[in-house]
Amino acid sequence: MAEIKQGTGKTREDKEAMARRIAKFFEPGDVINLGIGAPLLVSNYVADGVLIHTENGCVGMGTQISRSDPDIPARTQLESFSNAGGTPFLPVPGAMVFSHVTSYSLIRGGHLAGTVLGAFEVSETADLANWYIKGNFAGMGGAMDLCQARRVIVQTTHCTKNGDPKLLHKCTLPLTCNGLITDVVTERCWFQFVDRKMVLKEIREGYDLENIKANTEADFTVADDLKTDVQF
Amino acid sequence: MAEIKQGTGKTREDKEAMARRIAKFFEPGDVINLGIGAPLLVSNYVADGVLIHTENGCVGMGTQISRSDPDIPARTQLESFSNAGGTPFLPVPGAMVFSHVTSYSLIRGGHLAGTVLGAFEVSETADLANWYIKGNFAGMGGAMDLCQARRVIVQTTHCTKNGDPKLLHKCTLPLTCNGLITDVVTERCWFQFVDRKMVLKEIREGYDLENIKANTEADFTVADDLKTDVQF
Amino acid sequence: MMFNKLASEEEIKAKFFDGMTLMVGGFATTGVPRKLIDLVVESGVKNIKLISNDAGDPDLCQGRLYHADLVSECWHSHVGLNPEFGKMYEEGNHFKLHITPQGTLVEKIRCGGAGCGGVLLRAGMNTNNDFENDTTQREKVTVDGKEWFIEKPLHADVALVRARRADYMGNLTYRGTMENYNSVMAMAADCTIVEADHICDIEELSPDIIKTPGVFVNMVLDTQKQYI
Amino acid sequence: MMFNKLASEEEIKAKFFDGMTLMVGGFATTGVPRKLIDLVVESGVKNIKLISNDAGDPDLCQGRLYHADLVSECWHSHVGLNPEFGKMYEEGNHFKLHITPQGTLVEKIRCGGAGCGGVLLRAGMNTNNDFENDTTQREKVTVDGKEWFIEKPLHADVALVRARRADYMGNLTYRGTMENYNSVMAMAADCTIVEADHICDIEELSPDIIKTPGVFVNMVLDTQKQYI
Repeated sequence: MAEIKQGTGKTREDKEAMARRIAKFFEPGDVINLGIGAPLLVSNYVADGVLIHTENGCVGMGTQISRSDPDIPARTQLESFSNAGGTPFLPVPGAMVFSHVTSYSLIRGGHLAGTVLGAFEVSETADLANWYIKGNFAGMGGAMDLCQARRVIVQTTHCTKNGDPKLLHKCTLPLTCNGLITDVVTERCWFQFVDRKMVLKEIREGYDLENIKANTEADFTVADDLKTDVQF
Repeated sequence: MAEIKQGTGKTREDKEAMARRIAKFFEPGDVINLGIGAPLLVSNYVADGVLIHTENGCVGMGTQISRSDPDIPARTQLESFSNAGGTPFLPVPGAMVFSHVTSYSLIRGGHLAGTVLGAFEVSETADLANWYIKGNFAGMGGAMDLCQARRVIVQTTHCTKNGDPKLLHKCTLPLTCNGLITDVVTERCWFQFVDRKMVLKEIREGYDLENIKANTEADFTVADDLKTDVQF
Repeated sequence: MMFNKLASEEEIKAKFFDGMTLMVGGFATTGVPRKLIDLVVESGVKNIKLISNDAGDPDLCQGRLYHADLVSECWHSHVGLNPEFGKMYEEGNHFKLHITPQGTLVEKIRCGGAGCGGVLLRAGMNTNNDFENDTTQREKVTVDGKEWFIEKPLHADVALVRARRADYMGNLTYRGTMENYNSVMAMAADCTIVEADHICDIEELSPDIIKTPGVFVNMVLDTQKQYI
Repeated sequence: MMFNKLASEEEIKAKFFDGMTLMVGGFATTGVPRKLIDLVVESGVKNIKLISNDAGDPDLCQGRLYHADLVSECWHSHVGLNPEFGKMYEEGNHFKLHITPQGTLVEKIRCGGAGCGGVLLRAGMNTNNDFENDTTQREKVTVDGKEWFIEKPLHADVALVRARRADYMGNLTYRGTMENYNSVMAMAADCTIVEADHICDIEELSPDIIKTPGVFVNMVLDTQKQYI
């Protein structure tokens, strides 16, 4: 058993680890949507042939580019391809662009293999709260719609900055969705939801069941085929 | 008073006359839809700058062309621009094409200045029956949708082939719309519907009120500003 | 190359099955995927539930499916183009017909593709046709004092789509009035199969001119008889 | 030439009025009709009911309307891009906010443009947020045992739309991800006004590549300062 790290999940390496683990859920030909921020890191690890959807109207998001890159004319940076965070990017070969109407038709219509979202809170009954927190009123954007994808994966630090659990019996914040999460990946483990029940599937190298239990308020069961010491 | 003609409305000249009269309802910039058959003749008389919509996906229908015209390659004739009757046509400069979704959005969304439809029966309360008659089951196509246009103009012979009135107290055939007709133009006159009441607005040269009354079952009133001896 | 959606006739025929719900694009003879219809007829699958604008020319288009008596249920807005259809319909027992206003038909297909639970429309309202059809036998809802039909989604197992150009990721463009039902049907099926006049290399079509994104397409009939 | 929709700044400003419902296309800073927003600010009309994806950059985009305190009611899916917005919202009495899931917002606009009475969607279902917003305070309907929100149409007096190219009939093309809300908003207003990067001659754009048909467009800002 490796030594237990007391990481907060906020380190770059923890974020990269979550992204690496989530990337393995997808296979060539899948179209996936990645939330702004840490979930975008997943794009660095997916297999060749996984296409990234950005809800403002593109499938085939490639490398993000800097607005100040002198090789790219200013107009192009501002006006051509940008992602849901407003960051310009280069499209991959074969990329397709479309209207917001088509983009959300694609989401609701079942064409996304998965969506990766951040979280403030997750409940043991597959609820998600990720859009409103007091004093930071940004709006839900596309999150409520994205929760209708075939696979809804939450990528989140296991605990808050203060070390309090984020995986709870019940969410206290306004919900983004009710019972639609399929997976939660933290820097410590992977949970899957089966019939709105939380099942521990994998524990990352460096953590153990005791640590997970101590830092998780939500009730969960342990999968028969639980894997431990997994390299994320 | 000119002599009363006992035309059935089936003559070419009667059809052209109705088309000429209807064409005057529209002005440059209007987009209009014309039903298959006699209503298509309206396109020959509209002002420059009236655009013809065809519900299978074009605004800007121009001259209809023959499938056997040797100057036009066979593939183009079959596969490029064709109208709701399946007839190939040449688009006017600036013509726009679009999907069926957009085409019916345009219709329902209020972008049609008018639609011109044929009729089996019209009722005095602005109902239309034009899609089903025993032994000739073709379907309503777009007629029920087109009745949601801003102006719904019926172009019809005043009487049936047997000389029976087509403008009735009540339709006997399955309805295409209930109370949505705005105008009826026959080879003899023009009626307008105001609050689902039928008002005689114009009598064509060659007919008189007596003839109209004798050949119309529907109750109607005569407009204060009735025009007679109108050249259609 | 995982994005290569070019498929042989045999691979396409393997997607057809008895009882499948089938959408066929096109309007009259324009934009109809004729070669793909050939493949359905050749495959001989039966009890097809057919969704298309019209009942189709009996020689060139989806009318061939009626000619071969492969259809058990159908949704059309117009059936006058196919004289055989009328005869079969009057004889009875061949198929069940849902005759549907055209704008309603296309919105029902859109709902199926866009994951909407239904859409509120008024075509046919208060016509009270006592027809054995779908024009009035629908649930209604009153919103802000106005009555609307709740038009429910149509979704298909397989959609046959015609395009002018397709790249091998399934990105499509159309020509003239051939788009009609093709782009919306492409979105509304589990398996969307395309017949294109021209097959293009990747990046040959600018993203800006693509009308149907390849994400909605599963297979493109390989008329080049070569694999990239 | 009756099809010439090119219009001067003055002609466009004359279309704005106090209390108008205004749609503004774009997402973040991409595809936003910035020059047309300038014209709204210059016109000084008040009590605008604003419909746009986000509350906009306060310097570059529709955020300028908040900066000038011209908005009395608004529909957005996201307001985090505009720090002034948050402050004004917390102070209260400036404007009424309807915060709406993004896919729902765009479908409501589509309904307004497509003449549908509403559409059945599920975003936000059972979230039971007791917020002063639109996410849960909506009528529901049960169809085939499943519960849906009845999402009602949004329609505008004026829509401001950004395009890459416009011909003088108002036919539009887009570039990259700039289409976003622009094409659907173009359909959903009594008066649709376009700002294009390039103005083209008639027939310069093939019908096959046009994304927004000019039939939905009323005016195109004449940046050429010349009249054809």
